[in-house]
Amino acid sequence: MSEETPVWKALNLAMDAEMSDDDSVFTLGEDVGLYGGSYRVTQDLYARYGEWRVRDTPISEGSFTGLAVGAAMVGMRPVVEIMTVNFALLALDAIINMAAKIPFMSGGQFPMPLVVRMPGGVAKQLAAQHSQRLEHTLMNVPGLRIAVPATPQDAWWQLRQAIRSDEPIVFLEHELLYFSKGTLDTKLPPPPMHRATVRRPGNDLTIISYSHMAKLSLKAAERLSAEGMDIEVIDLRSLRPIDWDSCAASVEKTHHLLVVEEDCGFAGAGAEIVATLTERCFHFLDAPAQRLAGLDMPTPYNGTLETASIPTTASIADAARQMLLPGEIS
Amino acid sequence: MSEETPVWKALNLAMDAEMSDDDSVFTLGEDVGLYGGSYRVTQDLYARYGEWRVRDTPISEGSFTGLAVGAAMVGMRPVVEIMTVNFALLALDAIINMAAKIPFMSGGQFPMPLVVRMPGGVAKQLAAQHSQRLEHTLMNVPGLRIAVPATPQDAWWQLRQAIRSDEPIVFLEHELLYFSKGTLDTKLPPPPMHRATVRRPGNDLTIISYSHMAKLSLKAAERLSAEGMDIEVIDLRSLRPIDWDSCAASVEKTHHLLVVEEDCGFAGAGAEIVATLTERCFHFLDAPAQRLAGLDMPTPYNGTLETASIPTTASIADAARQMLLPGEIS
Amino acid sequence: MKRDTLLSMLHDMLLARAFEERAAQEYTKGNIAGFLHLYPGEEAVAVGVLHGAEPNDYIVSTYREHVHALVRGVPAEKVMAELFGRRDGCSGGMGGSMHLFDHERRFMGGYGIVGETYPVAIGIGYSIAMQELPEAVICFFGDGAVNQGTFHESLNMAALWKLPVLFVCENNRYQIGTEIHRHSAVTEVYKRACGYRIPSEKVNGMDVLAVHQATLSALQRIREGTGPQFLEVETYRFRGHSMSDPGSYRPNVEVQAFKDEDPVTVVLEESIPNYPTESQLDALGRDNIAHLTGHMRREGYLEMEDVAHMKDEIARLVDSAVNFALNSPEPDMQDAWQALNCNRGQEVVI
Amino acid sequence: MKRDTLLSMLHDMLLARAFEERAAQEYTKGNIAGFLHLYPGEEAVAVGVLHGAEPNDYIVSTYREHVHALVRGVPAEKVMAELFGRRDGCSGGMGGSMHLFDHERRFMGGYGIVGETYPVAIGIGYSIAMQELPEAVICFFGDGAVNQGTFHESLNMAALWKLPVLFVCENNRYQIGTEIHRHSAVTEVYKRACGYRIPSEKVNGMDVLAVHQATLSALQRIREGTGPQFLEVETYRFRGHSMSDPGSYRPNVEVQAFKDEDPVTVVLEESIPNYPTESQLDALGRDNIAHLTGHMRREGYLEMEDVAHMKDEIARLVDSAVNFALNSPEPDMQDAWQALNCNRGQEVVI
Ligand SMILES: Cc1ncc(C[n+]2csc(CCOP(=O)(O)OP(=O)(O)O)c2C)c(N)n1
Ligand SMILES: Cc1ncc(C[n+]2csc(CCOP(=O)(O)OP(=O)(O)O)c2C)c(N)n1
Ligand SMILES: [Mg+2]
Ligand SMILES: [Mg+2]
Repeated sequence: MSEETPVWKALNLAMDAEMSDDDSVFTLGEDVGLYGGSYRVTQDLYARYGEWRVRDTPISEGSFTGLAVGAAMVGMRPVVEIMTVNFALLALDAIINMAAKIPFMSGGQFPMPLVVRMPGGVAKQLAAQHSQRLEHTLMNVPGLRIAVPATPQDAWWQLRQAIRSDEPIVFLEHELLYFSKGTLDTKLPPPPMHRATVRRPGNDLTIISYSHMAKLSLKAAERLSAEGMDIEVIDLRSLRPIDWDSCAASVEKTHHLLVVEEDCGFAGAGAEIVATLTERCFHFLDAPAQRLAGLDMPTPYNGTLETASIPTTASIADAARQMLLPGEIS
Repeated sequence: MSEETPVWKALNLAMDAEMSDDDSVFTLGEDVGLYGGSYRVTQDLYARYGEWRVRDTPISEGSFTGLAVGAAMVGMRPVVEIMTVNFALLALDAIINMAAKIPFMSGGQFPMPLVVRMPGGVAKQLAAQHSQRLEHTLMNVPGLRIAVPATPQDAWWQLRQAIRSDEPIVFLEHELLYFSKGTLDTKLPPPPMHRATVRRPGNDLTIISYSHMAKLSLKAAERLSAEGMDIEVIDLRSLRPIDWDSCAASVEKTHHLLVVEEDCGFAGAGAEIVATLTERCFHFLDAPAQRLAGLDMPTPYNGTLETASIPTTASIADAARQMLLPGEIS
Repeated sequence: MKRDTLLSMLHDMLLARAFEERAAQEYTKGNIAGFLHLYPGEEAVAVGVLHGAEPNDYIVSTYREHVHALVRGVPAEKVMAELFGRRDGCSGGMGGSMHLFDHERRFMGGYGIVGETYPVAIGIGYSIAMQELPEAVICFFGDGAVNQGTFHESLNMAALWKLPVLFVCENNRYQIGTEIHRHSAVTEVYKRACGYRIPSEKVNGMDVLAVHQATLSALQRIREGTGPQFLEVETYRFRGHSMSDPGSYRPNVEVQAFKDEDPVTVVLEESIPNYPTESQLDALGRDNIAHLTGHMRREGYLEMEDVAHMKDEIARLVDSAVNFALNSPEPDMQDAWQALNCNRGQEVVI
Repeated sequence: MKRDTLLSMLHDMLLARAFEERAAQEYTKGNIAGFLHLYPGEEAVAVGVLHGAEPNDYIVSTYREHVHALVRGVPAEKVMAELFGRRDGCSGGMGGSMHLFDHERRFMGGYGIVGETYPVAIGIGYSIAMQELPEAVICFFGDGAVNQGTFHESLNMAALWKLPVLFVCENNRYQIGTEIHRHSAVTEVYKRACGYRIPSEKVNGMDVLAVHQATLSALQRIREGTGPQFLEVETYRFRGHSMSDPGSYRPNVEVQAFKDEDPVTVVLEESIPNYPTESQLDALGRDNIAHLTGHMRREGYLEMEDVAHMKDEIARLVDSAVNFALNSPEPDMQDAWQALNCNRGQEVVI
């Protein structure tokens, strides 16, 4: 157990553990080998497992993701690293039309033990083409599962669970979280892979979020607690399936719901969360559920504008205040 | 004015009108030329305008869509036909990372007068890979606009408006509508391209839908009128932007909202519609807004299952009845 | 070429033709729906190639794959039932004509998005190479599919890592209505393998023996560990692209010229000169085989009667496949969820 | 080669080097953020190629495009301001280092997704060909980009329709940390054009004159209407892939060996033997040019002083570019919406 493990290291340890446990696990992607991975997740694995199990690829996202689909069909357990989610648009046919549909189209003959890891999110001035979010697209794909860990502990267990699962799973890692540290206790048993977690209990308002935004939401809740507002923060940990029961239980308790996402607001991940929970908890809600989301704009390069284009701790706090004390803040 | 124009013909006439008005309009895609287009939309244009303006392409969706982006940057007005929306997954980088972002990333230097037409939807036993829906993915892209005409009259005007616009527009055509006929009056002035339309006024419940499902919703509403239920049916005509004012006005009148979509329900187009209208009309709603959507399952080939996987006139009517007379039907 | 091999090739080609023509009829009757892409004219490709494959090789195919499945040994009744969308179809009625799968026979699916067969094939090849197994993958695709980006990406990786994949281009010169010289800057498809240093060869796809021979040599080289091989097989489809295509973009004379080279006819002719001599047959022991050759020598057309007999048998086989399909139940929604969650197992998800 | 041409090439190469080294410093200071891909070592490619282009040709580039923009004539201050994310940047601060655009100079953008330059380039080429204009498109990309599917798809279409595109591969032998022999089955990139029958040539990218000459010939053939041309330019980047890459996957001796062939040094040497004779200069009229050559002959090192002078000037230019950038305001949200809706005009949408 370590107090100070960064997320990248937790992922790296998880990869290592699974690769040493099971010879059919291999990983591939651009610079995952000799270079050790853009965000160090595959560091040292090349030396340890050799080039067949840690494969540096050409820049051919469509085909190397498809390669992993083919390998998974014959019993391998590939872990694809798409260098960043931005390049995943080139691999969507492999993910949506192949990985997610083959088990079904074959009448259940071919399981698909595939993991596709993608660093992503709005990081630091990477501009429009390198700040693409894809949650909404992937969520709408029946047959896929999506994990969105926010802590080293979740990164560790969810990656291991994903590799062991026989279903195709997209693993979304936030670039701003790789170097954030936290406790990793590899002895603790894992919760179910897609179970949501209450990061902070509270009675006045439920904030539902995930990944980097869950972290900011927690900070905002802590600030608000000084102002006497008691906010419950739920980290979804998974976007498909979503643990509706945990979410609904919270909303039924607090009667207020704020969904915080980095995704562009229009038709983003938050739309589904608000729609389902409003359908389900309509009579418990004292006020309309709200979304705080990224602007409907490609991400500007300029740093000030970039920051203004997605939720921040301050804007989350403001949105929560506005819901609890409407009209009282500017 | 013709009473009996099929949708494909209205599109064909619109293409012809724009091509003859403006030399910078050209179309390209697989078999749009000599063959005349899979759904006849480009019929006869090859003979009339020649191969440079009606270009048969290789099977290279990513690059010929990107080609159109480049051509649009230098003032052409390309109309891409992606043979069906299912193949658009291969062109999403061109649509999302290029067409939708270039005007913004260039600081506004390059308009993008591009239209990408895509036949799609669940047709007749085309199986999982050929029944992909992509509304949700495209809706989440800032910088794109999306038209979803359901009638020959809308097909005619919206396509002409799309070609004339300087913004990138995706034009979603439903395969089951091509041969459905209706009135085409080319003398009538066009409504704004993204304005929603009340297809049937009513006071008891608002159904919001689009494309083929708008047609089925209208049928269902007519059936229910015999049972004394007065349903308002709104055809969105556009998925980005959405004409919220028209939608909200209806919900504020009827106090009940049912959204009908063919898209898989989880994180589908309907999520955004329900989320926004619930946020906006919360205190007007007598009951939680409901979605009737496609199952969260790849489309089965078997015809009975295929039908069961998406809304039908009967299931729409049932859902509406259930909302107005809860518990009274099985 | 052994007589048995020849006869079984002949059998498969006749079955292929009969099956497909019957499928067309069943489509017209409404028993089959969706897109239906038929194979008449191209039989020599599937038969020549797949008769060269071992049982533990893998096959990856396209939406025009009924015949690949049949020749691979998927029972005609299971293929027909799949076209009918029935529960006993080889994909449980979930896949249909374009998505035939058979795990047992390593028939890894028909893919509907042009260009998907390459990555699936190299993925299987990767797994084989990683485990150093003596297996190979056969990857089918059309001339139009050659221009999809995955062709380029996958062939590069196959060559880079020496993956055991035989790429087989069924060059029927058309991408639906677009003739090859209008979709490809280089129309000799086998030359396009040169950008990856993959050994490649052009073969006459109307001649099943030539296809078979080329396949055997290519698979042999693959099993020696030299990496991928590429065959361009020149063929022709007699029908339209699919049942909804009238095919009016092709001049009638062109279609007729190719019909004159019908690979089924070709194999019928081939089977005469290659027929084993009496002494060869003697070595196998005299019985109905000798009777057959004796008759053949006497009458000069025995092989025709033989064929007629074979055709009758095949007609019965196809009939019973149709009956099987008609009698198979439709899958229900429970089956569909089961197929989707086939890989869930005991896993606790939430 | 004309002296002016040589001098201006020298100028651009020195500017390129100075600009990029300064950008690295500004990045370290925090004035530039995001990914920053620098060009030192590769100057001869941009300079040799772009000095061959006409003003009405179009340029399409990658994320490693500052120098392409500078050589194309985008003012250094506008490029630097863009790297700083300021309103006066050539993309209004919206694009940043990887997305430089200049409509006026037909600089059609830097693209961040590897492989996007091909389709943009053939699209512009298509428009030129359709209108039968005497223009060409220059499309830059790296050795790693060659394995992206769009390469294959776009080159096929370019060749099929004889589009006026010059494809220029900046082969620096690395795709970030992956050396070319580990990412490409065929490492001589120019050979990969053969699958499309596009004329192609390999050029020494450390020799600006060779690059320039090859470009002129290729553009000449393009303007004659023969369709696309392909140049593989062999070069090397001295720094890591981007500012966040230490580059430790390359042996030091390799980096040093290439530094010994620094294209900037090479052009300095080249500029001596190619220096015009006195009589040639006389024909142009005597002035500071003659003074320069006189001095050169007397001292034997004038060109070095000349260079020192040029360097001073460039240093001032780069300084003032930085000052310009620092003084330029940040864009506000209004500017951002304006950029996004630049193409809305008077259109009534709802
Ligand atoms: C990516 C993609 N684009 C377009 C289609 C539509 N389509 C189906 S088959 C076909 C032609 C394929 O031609 P070819 O590869 O020569 O195979 P053939 O049908 O001749 O056997 C096309 C364009 C598709 N299925 N997938
Ligand atoms: C589609 C895609 N995949 C991966 C990346 C990440 N990436 C950026 S540059 C690069 C290497 C490109 O190498 P090369 O084409 O040789 O150009 P160079 O950087 O050497 O100039 C990679 C992998 C990307 N930007 N786009
Ligand atoms: Mg073909
Ligand atoms: Mg490189």
